[in-house]
Amino acid sequence: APAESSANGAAAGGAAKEVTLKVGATAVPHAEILNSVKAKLKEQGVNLEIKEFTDYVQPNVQVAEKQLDANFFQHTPYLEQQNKDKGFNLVKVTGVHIEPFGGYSQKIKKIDELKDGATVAIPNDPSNGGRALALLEKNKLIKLKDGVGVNGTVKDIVDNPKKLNIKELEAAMLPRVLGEVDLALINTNYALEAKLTPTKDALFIEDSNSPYVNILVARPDNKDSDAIQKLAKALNSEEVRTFINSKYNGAVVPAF
Amino acid sequence: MDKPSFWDLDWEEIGRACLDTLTMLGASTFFTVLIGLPLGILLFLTSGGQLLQQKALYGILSFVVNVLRSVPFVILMIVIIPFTKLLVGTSIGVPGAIPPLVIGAAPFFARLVETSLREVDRGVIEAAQSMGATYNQIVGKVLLREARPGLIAAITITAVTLVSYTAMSGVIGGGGLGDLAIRYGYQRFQTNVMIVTVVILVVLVQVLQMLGDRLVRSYQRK
Amino acid sequence: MDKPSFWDLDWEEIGRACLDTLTMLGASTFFTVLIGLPLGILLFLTSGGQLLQQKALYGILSFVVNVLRSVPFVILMIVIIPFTKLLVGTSIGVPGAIPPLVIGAAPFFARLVETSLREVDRGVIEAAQSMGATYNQIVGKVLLREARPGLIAAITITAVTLVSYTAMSGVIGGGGLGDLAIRYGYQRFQTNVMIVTVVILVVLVQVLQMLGDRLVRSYQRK
Amino acid sequence: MIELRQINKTYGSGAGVVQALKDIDLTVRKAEIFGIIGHSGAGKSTLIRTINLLERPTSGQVMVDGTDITSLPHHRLQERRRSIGMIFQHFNLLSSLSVHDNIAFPLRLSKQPKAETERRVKELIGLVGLEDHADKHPAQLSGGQKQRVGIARALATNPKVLLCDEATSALDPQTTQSILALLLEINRKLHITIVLITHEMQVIRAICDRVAVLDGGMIVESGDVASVFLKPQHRTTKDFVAQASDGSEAYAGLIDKERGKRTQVKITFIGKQTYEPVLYETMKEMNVPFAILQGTISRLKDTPYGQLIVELHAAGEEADRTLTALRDQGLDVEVLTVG
Amino acid sequence: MIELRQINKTYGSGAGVVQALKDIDLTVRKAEIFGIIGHSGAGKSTLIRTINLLERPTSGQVMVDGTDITSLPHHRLQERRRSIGMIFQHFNLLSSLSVHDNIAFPLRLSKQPKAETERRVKELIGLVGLEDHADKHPAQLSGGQKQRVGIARALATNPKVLLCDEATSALDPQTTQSILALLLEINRKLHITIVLITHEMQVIRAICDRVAVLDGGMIVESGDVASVFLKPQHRTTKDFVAQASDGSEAYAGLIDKERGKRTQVKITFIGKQTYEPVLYETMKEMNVPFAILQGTISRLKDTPYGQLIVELHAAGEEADRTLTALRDQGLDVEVLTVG
Ligand SMILES: Nc1ncnc2c1ncn2[C@@H]1O[C@H](COP(=O)(O)OP(=O)(O)OP(=O)(O)O)[C@@H](O)[C@H]1O
Ligand SMILES: Nc1ncnc2c1ncn2[C@@H]1O[C@H](COP(=O)(O)OP(=O)(O)OP(=O)(O)O)[C@@H](O)[C@H]1O
Ligand SMILES: [Mg+2]
Ligand SMILES: [Mg+2]
Repeated sequence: APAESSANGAAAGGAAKEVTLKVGATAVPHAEILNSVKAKLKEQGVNLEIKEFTDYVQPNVQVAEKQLDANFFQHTPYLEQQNKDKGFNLVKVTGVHIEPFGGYSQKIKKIDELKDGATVAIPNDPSNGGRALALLEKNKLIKLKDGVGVNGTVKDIVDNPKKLNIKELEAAMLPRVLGEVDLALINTNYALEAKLTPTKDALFIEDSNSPYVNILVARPDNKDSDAIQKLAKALNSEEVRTFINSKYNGAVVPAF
Repeated sequence: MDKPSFWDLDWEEIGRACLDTLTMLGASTFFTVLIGLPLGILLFLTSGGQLLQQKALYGILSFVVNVLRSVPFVILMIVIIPFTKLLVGTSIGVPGAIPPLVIGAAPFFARLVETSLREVDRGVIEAAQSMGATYNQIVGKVLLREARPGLIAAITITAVTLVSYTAMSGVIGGGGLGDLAIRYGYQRFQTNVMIVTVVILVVLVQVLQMLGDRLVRSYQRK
Repeated sequence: MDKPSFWDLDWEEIGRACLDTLTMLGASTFFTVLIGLPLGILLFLTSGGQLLQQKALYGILSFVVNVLRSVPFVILMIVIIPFTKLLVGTSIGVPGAIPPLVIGAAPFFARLVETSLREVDRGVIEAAQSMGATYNQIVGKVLLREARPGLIAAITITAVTLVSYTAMSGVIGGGGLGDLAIRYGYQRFQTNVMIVTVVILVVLVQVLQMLGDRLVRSYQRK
Repeated sequence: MIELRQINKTYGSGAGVVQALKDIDLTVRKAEIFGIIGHSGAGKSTLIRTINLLERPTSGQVMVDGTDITSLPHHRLQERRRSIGMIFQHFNLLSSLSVHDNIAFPLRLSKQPKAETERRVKELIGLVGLEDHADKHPAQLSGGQKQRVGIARALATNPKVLLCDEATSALDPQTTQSILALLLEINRKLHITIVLITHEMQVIRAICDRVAVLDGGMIVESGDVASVFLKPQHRTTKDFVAQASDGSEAYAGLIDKERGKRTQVKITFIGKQTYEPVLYETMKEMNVPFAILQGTISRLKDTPYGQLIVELHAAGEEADRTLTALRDQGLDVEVLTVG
Repeated sequence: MIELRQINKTYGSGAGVVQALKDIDLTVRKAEIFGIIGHSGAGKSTLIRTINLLERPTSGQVMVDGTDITSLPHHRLQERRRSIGMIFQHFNLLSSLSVHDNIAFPLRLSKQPKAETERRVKELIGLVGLEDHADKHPAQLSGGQKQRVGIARALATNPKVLLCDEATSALDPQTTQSILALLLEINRKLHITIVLITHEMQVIRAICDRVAVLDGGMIVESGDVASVFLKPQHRTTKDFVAQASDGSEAYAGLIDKERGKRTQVKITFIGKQTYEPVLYETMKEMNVPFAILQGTISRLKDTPYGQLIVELHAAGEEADRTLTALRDQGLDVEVLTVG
């Protein structure tokens, strides 16, 4: 990508101040959304360099340490928790979309059919694990300690009436082991990839006013910079809305 | 000192993780040796200039081993899910972690075995042949015995490698110390958990290595 | 056949990933050997019954090696980030992946070296001693030369292991084929990408192994 | 018992090709002790190793007990090998096994009962004089001790054929003597066929029935030990015989320098005659003084024989008459230098 | 040149302890060839290995050229070792190097100029007769060829001291002869001190000045070769000497069985006398018929000597008179059996 962009830059007659933005993102849908605005930003003199991560910690670390200019992979509650835990001072620039989180099963059709002692698989990363537990609580399957909110862990479960056997797996693994568990809480992006249709197959799903808007994150010192603002604006454009709606079929919902 | 931060650790969970790690390690080392040893022996025997020299068979075995070694562990894990389910009934948790660990480590161990066996003195193999030893006897009573120090070193290296592989089993909910270190220590920034689990891992590896070294030394006859 | 699904692959990206993998592999293998070889030699020389027998030093070296080998790779990667930045100026991307790969693989390679050197005939070492060879000469002209087939096999094993390690470098945006396989194949369920990248990886490993085998055979003098 | 037919063996290929054996034809009879001598690199080890096919000949047949073992399937060859013992030039002991277990090794391979194995091993350890070293490992043994372990191991299963590659070359004369006595004994009692490589002519002389001389991969001479020994034809054979008759070499140089015009003859006695004063009586009769320059009186296995290099203080006519007289007594007389 | 003082060496510990050397005191003079003989396992290899400290003695001092090398720091010891060549019993060649490179190895260690190395290696390869095998690797050599590589390697750097552990035991007599001639030559020309282990008494006889006999880790006899050889005191020495005088062993068994009432004597000649017809003349004078039962006439390095076992057809008075007459001629006569 850098080679290509510099070539373009040269072709454009040496546009005096092309700025390169390094943005960390996870593969789906974040990197894809970023890609969709890349060309447009180019025209505005911003060379967008997308670094894909398979991990939920490094993107923040790298932004904090100025190895990256911004990242786009997380939601607000997770950012807050990270800022608190790690002492970062990262800030939200703008919200982009919501990936409603859903509960899926191949064994049952309705939540009430869930038997005592059933196996429930949830993501094992802090970003989605707490969200999954909160969703279970919302559906009255468990009860979490007061005040943990979306940062709960399995250890925060104070009441588990159905004696659910909760298994923590890597998020991308969940669709693959769906057949082996009674219920799996799956990120929409992974559900989509596994050819599940969230609107149809989910037993339950987060509603659209969830707090989990995925946000573009930067540092206080560069959040208002011209380039970041151009990126933010692009991400909240109508083109992106159209892109999201047509590409993700309702599994990813624009939040602007 | 931040001693208090070690008090509020969930020692029960750490204990469980220890157990999980030991279970995975024990079982996967056992099966790795069980599968990798014969595989390594076959690789050695069929390779050029050896007893059973068979270019085609060596090529096939070597290729299979290479394929298994080239696939990233995570991918390997998902590719063999059906096989894992067939074998242990589930592809998640500690039992589900064992088949991929074994399939990941066995080819590697087989290569180490092949390398070890190549060091056995040809003259000694010839002596056994001259006594009318069958291939089985040559393998069992000559190769494995003469290469014993090298093989024990290979098992040690493999076991230690498996310890760090078990950390990756978190992907399928395998648990264990490495997973704990990653999930709490790394992802949730609980440095105390990370330190404790890493210390336990270091102790575990140190014990494995010392045992291995001692055995190697006691069998070294040269 | 689902041939068409291979048409819409981003071959450019795959090409870049190939390059990334080769870069990481080449650089990390080089530095792993550069660091692991002397470390392995020291381990061998200071161990019980060898030329420089030094219990204390061996204990320390062995401990350091064990610590590095017991820490899960992901954690290792994180822990050494400051060091990585110091060394290559960044802790992400291909350059950022190399130091952790080296630090992860060098101790492992050192153990393989130690094991190989143990197979060198004592009589030959004695012959060199009787000629007044210095320790450096014994290492350079006797140990390394006599153990050459074993050492080449060890480098092969390490390089192949590094190929699968590079897959984990995705954590820090390292990229490469393994990462591509994980990101597209595993996380995005794009089986075609997974197949293509895995095939390339298999070819790469097969080539490495064949090269290694050929070299081993050409140096095997027993 | 053993018949090698047109054996050829080449090592390597292209420019580096070495023809180690050329058209070897050789028959070893049942229950005989067959010696092979030859210079270093002549191909002796290669030859003996073709007998149990450790070295597959490039061409030719190896018949053992009437079967062409080059065409046997692998498991049949294995069976065959169990009755062929071999003592290796470089010992080839298992470094991981103790002396005791090395000797027990072939017995365990052929699944002998434990007690029987134990008994046999004890006996063999005693035979080769390693009682004090039974629990040592090869790395802790001296060269000769290793060789003795190799000997004991080869004898363990009472093989029908025993192949010995320099079995006594690392041993001192006393140990050699006792090992040779042992080989001779098992050969006589158990009718074991023995093929024996050595570079010590004394060994050949002490126990072999027949001998073949190898040179540059070819058999240049072979036959009964006595005839090869007493009438060597080929240069190599002569060299070996000269060594065995001990010192003649050293002497040879002196003949011209120190002797002058006298007649030197080589006189050979065989059998009973060796111990009779034939020489003295004859010389006395002829009234010719003589000095023994070099002499050996010894035995070839069971036959006593003598060979003296004698200087007659006589020349011309007189010398001729003396020689005739000696020959009349049935002695073999060869004139070396005429006065 | 070399002085061993109160050397002790024990292997192992506890119950398995082996005392390989006991209170060894030994002096090897400059420029002499010193032989060590002894039965297998006597401690010969251990002893020679203490001279360059490959084996550190448990106690005692090793003086080389006036320095106690046991107390040298490591790098000084290294330097020392460069002037001490060693031929190993088990060759210890580098399996990864060709014959040529094995011989060049010590030269390269001491950083000789390339051209010089090349020249020297060529020369040595010629000396040991391996011209055709220069590019082979040790695994492709015969036993004797390996030994010759070891010899060439040890000679490469023109060491001041040469330690030979069974340097010729894998060689045929002709090759042995030429190697011994080579050793003798370098000893004489370059005044190299040589310590030589062998179990072949002929080797001692051919080139050694002095000899020590090792038995059970102790030196049981030592001195000039001639005196040890002709007047052996210790049982082990006698055994070795008997072997060297070739066949007497085999003969010994016959004396009682076949001979009856005659007088058997051992007659020893030394020097010039050896080649004079003293025996014949005396016997003729006494008119006693005689038969030579066993005999050797040979040389000890430079001294000709003879030893005959002779049966006199005489007994009692007559025999006594004959013996006196022989002794009067200056011969050494020993009565073995009286008729
Ligand atoms: N693997 C090999 N490759 C090439 N040449 C070989 C190989 N093995 C043996 N030779 C050559 O074949 C010839 C015969 O070797 P062999 O070992 O039979 O000799 P030998 O008569 O036993 O000699 P020695 O008395 O020294 O043991 C030698 O010249 C040797 O160099
Ligand atoms: N590492 C060891 N551990 C225990 N005993 C040993 C060790 N090395 C040698 N010995 C013993 O020490 C004694 C002397 O051995 P050494 O090798 O010096 O004998 P040698 O006189 O050279 O015999 P040979 O003529 O058979 O080579 C032998 O009995 C041997 O078994
Ligand atoms: Mg040989
Ligand atoms: Mg010895």
